[in-house]
Amino acid sequence: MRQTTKAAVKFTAAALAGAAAMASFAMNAHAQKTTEQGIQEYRDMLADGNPAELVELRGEDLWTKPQGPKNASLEKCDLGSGPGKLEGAVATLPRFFGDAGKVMDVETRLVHCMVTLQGRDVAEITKKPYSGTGEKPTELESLVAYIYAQSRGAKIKVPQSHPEELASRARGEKIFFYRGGPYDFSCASCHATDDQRIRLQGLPNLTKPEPAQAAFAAWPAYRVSQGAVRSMQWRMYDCFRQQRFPELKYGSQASIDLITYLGVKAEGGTMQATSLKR
Amino acid sequence: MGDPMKIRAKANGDEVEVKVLMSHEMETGQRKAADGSLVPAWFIQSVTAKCNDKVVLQANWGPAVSKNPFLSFSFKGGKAGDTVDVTWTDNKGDTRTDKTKVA
Amino acid sequence: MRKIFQYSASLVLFALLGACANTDSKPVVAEPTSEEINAILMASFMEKGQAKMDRVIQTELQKACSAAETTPGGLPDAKRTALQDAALAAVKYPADGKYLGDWKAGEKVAQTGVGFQFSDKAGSEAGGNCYACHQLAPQELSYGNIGPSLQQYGKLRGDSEEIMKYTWAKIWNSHAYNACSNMPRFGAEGILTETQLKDVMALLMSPESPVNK
Amino acid sequence: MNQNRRTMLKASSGMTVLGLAVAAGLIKPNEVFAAAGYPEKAFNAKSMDELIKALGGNMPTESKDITVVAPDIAENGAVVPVGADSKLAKTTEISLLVSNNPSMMSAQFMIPAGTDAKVNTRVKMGKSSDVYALVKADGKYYFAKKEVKVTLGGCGG
Repeated sequence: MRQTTKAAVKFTAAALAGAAAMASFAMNAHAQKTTEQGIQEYRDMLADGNPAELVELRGEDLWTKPQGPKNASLEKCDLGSGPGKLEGAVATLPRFFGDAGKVMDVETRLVHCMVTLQGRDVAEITKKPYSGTGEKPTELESLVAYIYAQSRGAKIKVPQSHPEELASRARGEKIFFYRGGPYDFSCASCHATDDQRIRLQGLPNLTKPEPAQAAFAAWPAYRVSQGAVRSMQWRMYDCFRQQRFPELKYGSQASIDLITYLGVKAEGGTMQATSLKR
Repeated sequence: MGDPMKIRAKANGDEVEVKVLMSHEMETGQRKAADGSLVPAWFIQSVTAKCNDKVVLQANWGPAVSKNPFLSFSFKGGKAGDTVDVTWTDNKGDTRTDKTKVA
Repeated sequence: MRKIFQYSASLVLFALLGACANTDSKPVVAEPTSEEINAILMASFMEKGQAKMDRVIQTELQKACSAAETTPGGLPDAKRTALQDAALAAVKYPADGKYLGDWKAGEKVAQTGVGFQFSDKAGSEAGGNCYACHQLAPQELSYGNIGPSLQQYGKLRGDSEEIMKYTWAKIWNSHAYNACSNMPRFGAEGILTETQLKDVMALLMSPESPVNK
Repeated sequence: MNQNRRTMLKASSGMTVLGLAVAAGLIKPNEVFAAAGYPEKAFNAKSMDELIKALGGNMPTESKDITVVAPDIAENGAVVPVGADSKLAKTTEISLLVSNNPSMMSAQFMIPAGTDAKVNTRVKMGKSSDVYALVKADGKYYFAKKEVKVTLGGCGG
């Protein structure tokens, strides 16, 4: 029942986007379009048919498939809303988990479930979290796509109740402004001013609620330039690569703190992931 | 055998709109791997869509079609409950068929 | 139906968290110390390729600018002047006194953004990635706006020695004129070679360059 | 609903004889040549002349009854949404061409009676180029074209 409604909603949304694209096409046919309008038209045309759905299908299989020394599936994984309850869960992460004694984001919690429920080894699970060019989606990418798909439409509410949650956010803010590397870049170099763009890509001002909501809601995303679903952990990892930092470890404390900082800023936004991006 | 496709078929009057996402690398044969060697071409060459066993679209593709291909088209004479199936075959001879009911 | 369920679930959650917070009386967090942040960063990154762990350790300028960006009032004037003066004093001007190279090569440098990432081969020539932040040649539609537009740069400013020197110094070390500039120190950090810097200078200054057309 | 869909998907997946032969090691993948009817020559054509020679027919004339559906600017050349809409009577074939790609033809669609002469897909573009819709209607070739600019995006690394 839920699935049907959701599918219908999605379909209508896609149809609307398509119609909007057609309308803007007709309207501007005689006028000189700006580069920004052109890019928006391109994005609208792509909105209908997101290959992330193919990855979600893989993820669903992996979620329900018994694996590891304990030959268990992930269906009892508790992402903070109760065992196996995925709906809306990712919109409330990162959060403090008593059973682990720390703040965890979606991906570290997922790995935690793979370790505790399936008896698998952390190093083995996180050895290659991101797929390379011409490779199939990794297990983590597939699972993440599936997990986020269950929270589409959920309101973002990353909790700030436990002292560890407050501390994580405070550290995240410091790390956000931390300059380093040969280019002197911090996250803030690109993401702390309104209406900025690099080449033609808009750079959300992540210190403000609205752009932070849009950004937090849109990841993970299917990147058409890479033909892959990229997760929030990847987003942090790849920003730091471009900042010329060393490699950010998967599920590292710095990554969790930054995601907490962003998530708290994004409160009230509506989850859209997995979205489609350049 | 490839991964599942995602097919949507929606009736609007006697017109059925079909949208398909296929899971395929669509290697051009011109991309270099990390070691500098060419990655061999590997792409879907033919696509056939049928509605209740009647061919409604046949396509031939080259390697320039994007990774995880998307296809949309419409045909007349279909209705809710009809079966739409789509088959692709790639240049290595691999093939896959998926189907859906028209909604 | 779904809404209601979600709502009640979040109420329960709220109550639980509230209970948690109560046992803690006041959940106030202390400002994280720089030692704490440094320790977390050192533990969160690992060296890869050319990107070693020393890149995580801040220079004096990076430290001052990071602090300024999270402190009300920003950078103190004395500190700003000191940082800018030090940057300007260390600028190395071209040994042969010639500022301009080949604008066509400069356009390539401006278009290329690779270099110094852990995914780049160590020692491979880096680009300047000027278009990422600046508008230059009008033909290139894909330009950023983090920095000011440089279209007509030379045409508007002329080619006096003063302008040449200023432009060179700005590219060499942008902090010479703006202590906490977002622009990388292309000369001072050795990102671009002297030849590449001259080529970029030509792209900006040469009357033949599309930037000045 | 979800479960049903999946079961259906799984049950319907299958292999052709050729696929099985490859899987069984009877044919090495690189020995598989194009399936019968695959217009290899057309897909190798570098120009309209070569393409028309391969397809067999008249040099196309431009037609206002064909619309190329494509954006003015593509943020990424790896995925450019392109399509064609032909209002020409008896349209039986639509091909999407990118003139600046190494091979011109990206995709060819055979349109049986009852199917709209309107298709959309996504193609790779190496650089800015004219995108053509080549349409065969009542045995003759027609075309329409549109320029699509491919921009460089992102942080450049």
